[in-house]
Amino acid sequence: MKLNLSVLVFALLAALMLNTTVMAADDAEYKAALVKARETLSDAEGKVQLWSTSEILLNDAEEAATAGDFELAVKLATEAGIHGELAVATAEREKKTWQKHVPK
Amino acid sequence: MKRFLIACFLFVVMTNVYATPEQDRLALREFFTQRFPDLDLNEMINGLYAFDEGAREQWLEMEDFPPYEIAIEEGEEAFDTPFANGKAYADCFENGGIGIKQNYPRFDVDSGEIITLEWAINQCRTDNGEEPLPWRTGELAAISAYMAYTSRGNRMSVVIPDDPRALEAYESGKEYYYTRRGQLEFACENCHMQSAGNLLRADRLSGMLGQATHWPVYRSKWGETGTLHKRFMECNSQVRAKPYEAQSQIYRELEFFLSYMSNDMEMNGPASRR
Amino acid sequence: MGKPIKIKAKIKGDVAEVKALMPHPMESGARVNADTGEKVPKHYIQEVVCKHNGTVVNTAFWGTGVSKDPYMAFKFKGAKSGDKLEISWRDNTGDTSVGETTFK
Amino acid sequence: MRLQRRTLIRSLLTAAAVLAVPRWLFAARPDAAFDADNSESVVKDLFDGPIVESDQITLKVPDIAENGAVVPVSVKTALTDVESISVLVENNPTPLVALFELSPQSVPDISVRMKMGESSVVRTVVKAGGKYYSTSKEVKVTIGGCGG
Repeated sequence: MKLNLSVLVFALLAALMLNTTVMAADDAEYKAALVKARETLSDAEGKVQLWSTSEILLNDAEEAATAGDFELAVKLATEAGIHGELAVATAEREKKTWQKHVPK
Repeated sequence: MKRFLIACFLFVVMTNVYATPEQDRLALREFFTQRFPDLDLNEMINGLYAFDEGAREQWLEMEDFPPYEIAIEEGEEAFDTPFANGKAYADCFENGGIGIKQNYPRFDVDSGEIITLEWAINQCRTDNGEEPLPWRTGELAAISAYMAYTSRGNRMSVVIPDDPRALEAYESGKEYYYTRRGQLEFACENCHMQSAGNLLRADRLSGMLGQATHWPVYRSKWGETGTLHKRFMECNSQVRAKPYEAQSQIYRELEFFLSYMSNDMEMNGPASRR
Repeated sequence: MGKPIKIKAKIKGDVAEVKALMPHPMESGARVNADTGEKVPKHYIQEVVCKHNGTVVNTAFWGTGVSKDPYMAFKFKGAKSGDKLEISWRDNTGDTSVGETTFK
Repeated sequence: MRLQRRTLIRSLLTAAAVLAVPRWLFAARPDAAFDADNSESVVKDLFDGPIVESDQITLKVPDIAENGAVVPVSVKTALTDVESISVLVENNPTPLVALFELSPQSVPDISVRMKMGESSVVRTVVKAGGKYYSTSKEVKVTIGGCGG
């Protein structure tokens, strides 16, 4: 029982350490997320479908990065990218369907 | 079989893509006749007040001395004030700029641009060596309000000339109107056709017919008189789509389409709205 | 000097009907400027005086609860064609404006 | 020093101008009542007598306000010798909206547009023949008019 507990504690500690190594985002990771987000967003913009939310997220991401919180910055930039992807999906679906709503 | 398929294809193409603007307009009127069998469609120039008796009463009380009269007066004064070079707005427009709003937006064959009234006012300024005015409120909206006022009672008569670029602009505006967008995925159509006359939370939604006849508008929410493109931006923001700039190409195309849909309806700008 | 007051006045039977519109921001002091995040200082009309041929027919005292670009309407007896009507206001900053019309 | 003297002269002139006005117009703006943050204080500051409900007053306000920033209100009354009409929005940060002082020449029928921050009772108090009469109505507000 006693042995079991120390194994558990050890495992927990190890997991925690591993976790921090994996999660600790840095500037490079943020920049990469940013580039990716910008790409999808410009795709969305080209399809006349940008959301008003994306820019706010990117601004918040920039703010977090400046403050050194890269983990949050990556999260926000990724979120902005997802908004872009969803907008592109809307654009592609609507391109095929909008005509159906025009009264004939 | 092959011939039948081609015929089918042609039929689909002709009915879908090549519906003429005039067919669109008549179909739209038919749509609203079906939706509101008891409503005189001409009432739709009054937006939500065509549907809501309580709101209509308050609106009529506002019309007793509407706050847009401030803009009309300021606009008239600005309109009559000559530029530094001695010319004036009246020199830039047909009929001296009086009673012409129903012809806007118009397609300019030379430049291929959609010319809205506001666009033309600023073009008049820059042609005469003056700085352009900000698009959404203030002096430009006031001048537009004055010009709209002199056009009251005329019928909207937007012309789409026989030019592929003009038709393309119209189609582009039409696609914008019917395309869902923004985080909330609403098309203009969702609110102003499907849900016209219904309540969206506390807002009674106006219908698409007549949406272009009464601008600029003194909106109580704004506390000032603003242009149609200011409202476009607001609509886009409300569905969490990134708004375009006032007088951007896409908004001018949208206004072109929207105005054509209101063709033959009475001009009643400027107006007051909640 | 504030913006001029707009007045519509007409005589119906023996009663004069007056309507006035006064361009004024009517800032309550509670509104926050979206750009600066600061409160917009109070700026509102406190007193409106209406005179018929130089004699005061009524005085309106206002708080911050009157709408932007205020509107008021009132009636009085004893006016005839050719009579003068004058309306003036004073706001909390000491600014004033005046409008005048003649009964038809 | 000079500035002070000028200020003094100006106040004297103002005083002289005020004295030239007939007695019934003399009342200055009741600033305290306008600044009061609850209708009880307004009533205490403004009305030095009992207020009775009256069906002789017509208060016209919408049941549901289109926009709290602009709510049309009209008050008229069949009462005679009307000296003043006041309008209060009980739930506004400062309830007293307007106080109209009427000369004998006036017809007691006034309109104004007002702001309402939220749904509230709108009350009007009419002073006629030295007595106070009142009526009220509930107004629902869906878009508040405060801060906007």
